[in-house]
Amino acid sequence: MSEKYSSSELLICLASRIMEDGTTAFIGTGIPMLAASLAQSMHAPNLVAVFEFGGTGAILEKLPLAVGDMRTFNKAVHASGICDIMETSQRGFIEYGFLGGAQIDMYGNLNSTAIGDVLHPKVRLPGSGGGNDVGSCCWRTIAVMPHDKRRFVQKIDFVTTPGYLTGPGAREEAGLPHGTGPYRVVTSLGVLGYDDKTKRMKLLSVNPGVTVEKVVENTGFDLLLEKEISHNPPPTDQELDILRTKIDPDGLYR
Amino acid sequence: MSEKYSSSELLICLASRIMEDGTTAFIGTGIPMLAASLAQSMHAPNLVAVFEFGGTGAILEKLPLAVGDMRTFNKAVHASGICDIMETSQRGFIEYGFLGGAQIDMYGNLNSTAIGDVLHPKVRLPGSGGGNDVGSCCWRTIAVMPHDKRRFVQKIDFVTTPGYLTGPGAREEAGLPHGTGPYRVVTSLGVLGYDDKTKRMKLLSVNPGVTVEKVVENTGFDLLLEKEISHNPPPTDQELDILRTKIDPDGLYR
Amino acid sequence: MPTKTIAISYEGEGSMIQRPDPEGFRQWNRKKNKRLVDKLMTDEEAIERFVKSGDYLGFELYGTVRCPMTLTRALVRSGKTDFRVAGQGVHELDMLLATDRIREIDFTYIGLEVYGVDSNVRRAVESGKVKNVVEWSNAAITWRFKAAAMGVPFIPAKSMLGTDTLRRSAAKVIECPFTGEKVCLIPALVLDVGFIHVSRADKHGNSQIDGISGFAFEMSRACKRLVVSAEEIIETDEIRAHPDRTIIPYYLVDSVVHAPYGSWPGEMAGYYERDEEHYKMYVEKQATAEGMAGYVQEWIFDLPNHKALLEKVGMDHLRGLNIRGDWL
Amino acid sequence: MPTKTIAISYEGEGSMIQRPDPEGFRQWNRKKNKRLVDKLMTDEEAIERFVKSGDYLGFELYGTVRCPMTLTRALVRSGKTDFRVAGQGVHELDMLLATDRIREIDFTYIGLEVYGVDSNVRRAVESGKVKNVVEWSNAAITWRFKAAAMGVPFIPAKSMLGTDTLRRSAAKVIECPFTGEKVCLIPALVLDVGFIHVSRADKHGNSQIDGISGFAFEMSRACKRLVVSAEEIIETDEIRAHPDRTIIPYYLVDSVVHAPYGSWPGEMAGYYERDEEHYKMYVEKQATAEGMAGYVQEWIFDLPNHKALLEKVGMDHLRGLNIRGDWL
Repeated sequence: MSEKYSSSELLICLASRIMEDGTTAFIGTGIPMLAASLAQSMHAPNLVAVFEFGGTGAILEKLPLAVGDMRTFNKAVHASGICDIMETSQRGFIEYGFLGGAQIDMYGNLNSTAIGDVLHPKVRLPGSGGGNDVGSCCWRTIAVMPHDKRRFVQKIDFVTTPGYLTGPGAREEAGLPHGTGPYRVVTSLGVLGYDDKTKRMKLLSVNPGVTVEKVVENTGFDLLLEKEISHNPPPTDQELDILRTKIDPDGLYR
Repeated sequence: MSEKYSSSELLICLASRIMEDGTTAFIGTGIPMLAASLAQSMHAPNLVAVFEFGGTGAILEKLPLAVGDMRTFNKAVHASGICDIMETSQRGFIEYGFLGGAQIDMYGNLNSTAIGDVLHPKVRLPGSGGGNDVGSCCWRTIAVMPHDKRRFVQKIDFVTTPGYLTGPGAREEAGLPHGTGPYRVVTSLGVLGYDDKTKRMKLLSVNPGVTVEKVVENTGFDLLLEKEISHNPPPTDQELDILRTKIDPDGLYR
Repeated sequence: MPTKTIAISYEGEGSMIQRPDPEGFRQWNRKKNKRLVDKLMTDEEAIERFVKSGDYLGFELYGTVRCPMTLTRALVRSGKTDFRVAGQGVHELDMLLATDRIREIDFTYIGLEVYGVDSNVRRAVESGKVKNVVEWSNAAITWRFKAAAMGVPFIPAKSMLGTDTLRRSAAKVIECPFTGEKVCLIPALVLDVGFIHVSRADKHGNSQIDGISGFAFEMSRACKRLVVSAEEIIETDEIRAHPDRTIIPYYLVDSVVHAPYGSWPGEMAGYYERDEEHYKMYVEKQATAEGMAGYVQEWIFDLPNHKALLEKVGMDHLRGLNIRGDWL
Repeated sequence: MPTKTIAISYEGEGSMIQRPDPEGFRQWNRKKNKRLVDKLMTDEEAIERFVKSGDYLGFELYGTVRCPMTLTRALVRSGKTDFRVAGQGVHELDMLLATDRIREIDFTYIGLEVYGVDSNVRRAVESGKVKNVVEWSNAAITWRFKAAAMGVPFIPAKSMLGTDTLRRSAAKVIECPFTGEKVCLIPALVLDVGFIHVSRADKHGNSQIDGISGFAFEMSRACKRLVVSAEEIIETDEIRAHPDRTIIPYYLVDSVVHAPYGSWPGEMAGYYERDEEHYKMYVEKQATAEGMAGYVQEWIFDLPNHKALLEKVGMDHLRGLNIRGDWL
């Protein structure tokens, strides 16, 4: 490849930079695992990785390939089960939750269930999995996904996982825990957040070589813009070195 | 002592004879523990002893002194916790449950909470403990207690543990699991059961040297009588030998 | 006292594929054998005796992780069909979907994790071969087992609220009579047959699991019939020496199948890693109906039993997956 | 959709000594430290820093079995008072009742098991020194912890129904919206401070328990502050070598106290049996207020700390209770 880094590597670095040290993160398969692992090696050595099927506080020496595989509780402080983890999240112990999906709307609601009518789907997607639970009970959720008009849409076909639902107050009205909700969207074009008042998605920063216009063009809904939109620094040599030599030596995400 | 056996030894033998082989029994402290242990040595080698705080299928080599002590899971097949045991009972897995109390009425309701007004008790008793749970969810409960007018009363001061409550259909109406309820009362004077139709207590058999009249005199409510009231055989030499040499060598219940 | 009421503020429109029936479950459990009897049998015998067409089935853990794959292959071979399943699944459900054995799904996640969308579930659901799909979250489906395990008709939760997942589920929302907050009531789910692969079991069914326990504790207590497969069969004395390691007591278990490498091509913590080479090949095959049909033919129908599978895979190859030095 | 309702068919008249507040508990848990920090301290320091008068307290397991007696004695010594407690207890609550530290009790069982009625609870309750008593069953109080541990305001149960225990509790009965059956709703209970004695812990609070786990799993997850005492302090590497043995993860724990023989005069599975000689002496003393006062003076107030207690009891005597050959 021509660039100095791959699009996956960029997403991993952007996601990893968001996580604070000394907090807990509910980790799904794929990019979030690498992001958490990178954060641990960089600025967040005390980031506690929590995996759906029971692993807490694992030392991520090898890249887990499944949310329940043995690497998710490698040298962990606790290996329990899905109820303990989901209830720990329901009790308010988990700060960050990672999410993905085929579609997202301006309130951060996600669809990973079906394209078209769910009863006669054009495409049957994998379903909620733990997504809905993460989106319901983690304090701050981070969505990671490619950025285009097919994915960033005005109306998603199915609300699998709750974002801010229909807007301000909607989560609380539905009975979801107070103070929870979408926090960031890390995409192939930039990093987005949410407006405090309207709970609508807002562009915060763009990726190297990406213009604000390009982000707007590739978003299927009216996107809010931060007053000063910053530029995300590309992956540093240190980040890339750790990623390629330590976290993903087999280059699954190169 | 003059007799060939003590009153406790008689109660233990009578209780042990009731339990069928290949069933499960929820065991409390004291006499039920010895009764279960004796049953295992006599006619019920496959009787599974279940203890409130997590012991299942223990081999009762030494007499447990507490429902949670290490003897309750000695060589057990499973050592879990109180929720697992109580939920296993709630799921319908436990056949027999042993109960005691300071007062019992004609429907087998038991009081182990207070004598007098519970808000200003004359005597504050130990409380429900697991008693209410055993009386709610075990299929057949067996009460073991001394027999006199102070204990067998028309109206108990407090319904700690449910018997048949106010009579036929009352347990089901209250929401308790169908088909559960009091089965036997083993006393210092005899063994009592319950009338299928009225759910009222009924004398089934008397202990050695005890007359039906004596039982009636010592019962504070109108006691039903089985058509043919049998005589409980005294503890056999084999029962006494196992009790004294194997189960209770220290003679705590001599 | 005067009867107060609380509001049912929402009811999912999904159908209840398996109704909660605590009283019926209690009656069933009362009749289960409480004696310590030898339950060792082959995978074929276990399926023959304890599974019938139309049953509601569940598998634990899932797909590529401590998954009862040996039992799954025997199930497919048996020809039994028209199953209803709790669809937290990956590789195991693929085998049943590809052979058209599933009619209804309580759906949580069916996919290939890092390898993306599952073509089998796409073909089976988009074609309408699967007649009924009801949506749940992973926590919700596990809480359904937990409610059944507790012997109650439901448990409350703070998941699924406000979403289409809730709309397409069979859950209900009420206002908590203590706090006034809205809670989602998750109905109990009792399986006709559950399949769990464990690290070690004795012949009576007492089972131990190393590492995370997934939802084995809850699901094992939410089955009318439970078939356990184990990497190792151990003496009951070993169980009694460490009763706090038992996660599934014998009285829950109907059948014990000795299946070393019983999770292959998935992993087994403490024993072996997943067969990534085989799995990558599988991911390509499953992309097309033809490829998948060929895979099922080669890896299930052309093999009479687990022994034949181990021979086909090859002990040298399997040993190459071992993470435990002294393992086979 | 039109709002349906379900009936609240009964409400206990007992007061809610500690209100269920899942949202408040979530906020609290969010702020708890998630870093691995050294939490080792003395029993005095643990009580000083984490307990205040008026707190709602809980102890696990109970009385004579894996009971945090060292922490209990330090609590009595501290002079802090006006506590509210969950009254599944024996020896530990006796110490607090005898020294008039308890104002309200969610009462399940306070007695001496095979030795019968507890004179301390009789004196404290019959005299009115304990101002408020609310009744529960053992399962109900544990389910209250479980509901809190699950992060929900209640869980349903089939206990207490139809009895005065229910009438004098703060539970409610509703008709199940799925099955129509009546179920008892058990409200969540979050402790201000929980005390648990464990077999082994590391300095961060990761804890292991041998044998039955009583209600340690549930209660440890239902505390705002948790003080753990342990027979042995082990390296975190040992915890990480067997993560499936951890029952209490560090982030739940605020304080770790090294207390060998910390359950004395109670037993500790895998370490030592209960001190029957001392306990029989105690049973006689507690029969009278004078006898009890003398016992508390001699065994708590006259001793500055745990070390002094061990010296008074005598290591030879303690070793005589050992069931583990290599133990101290």
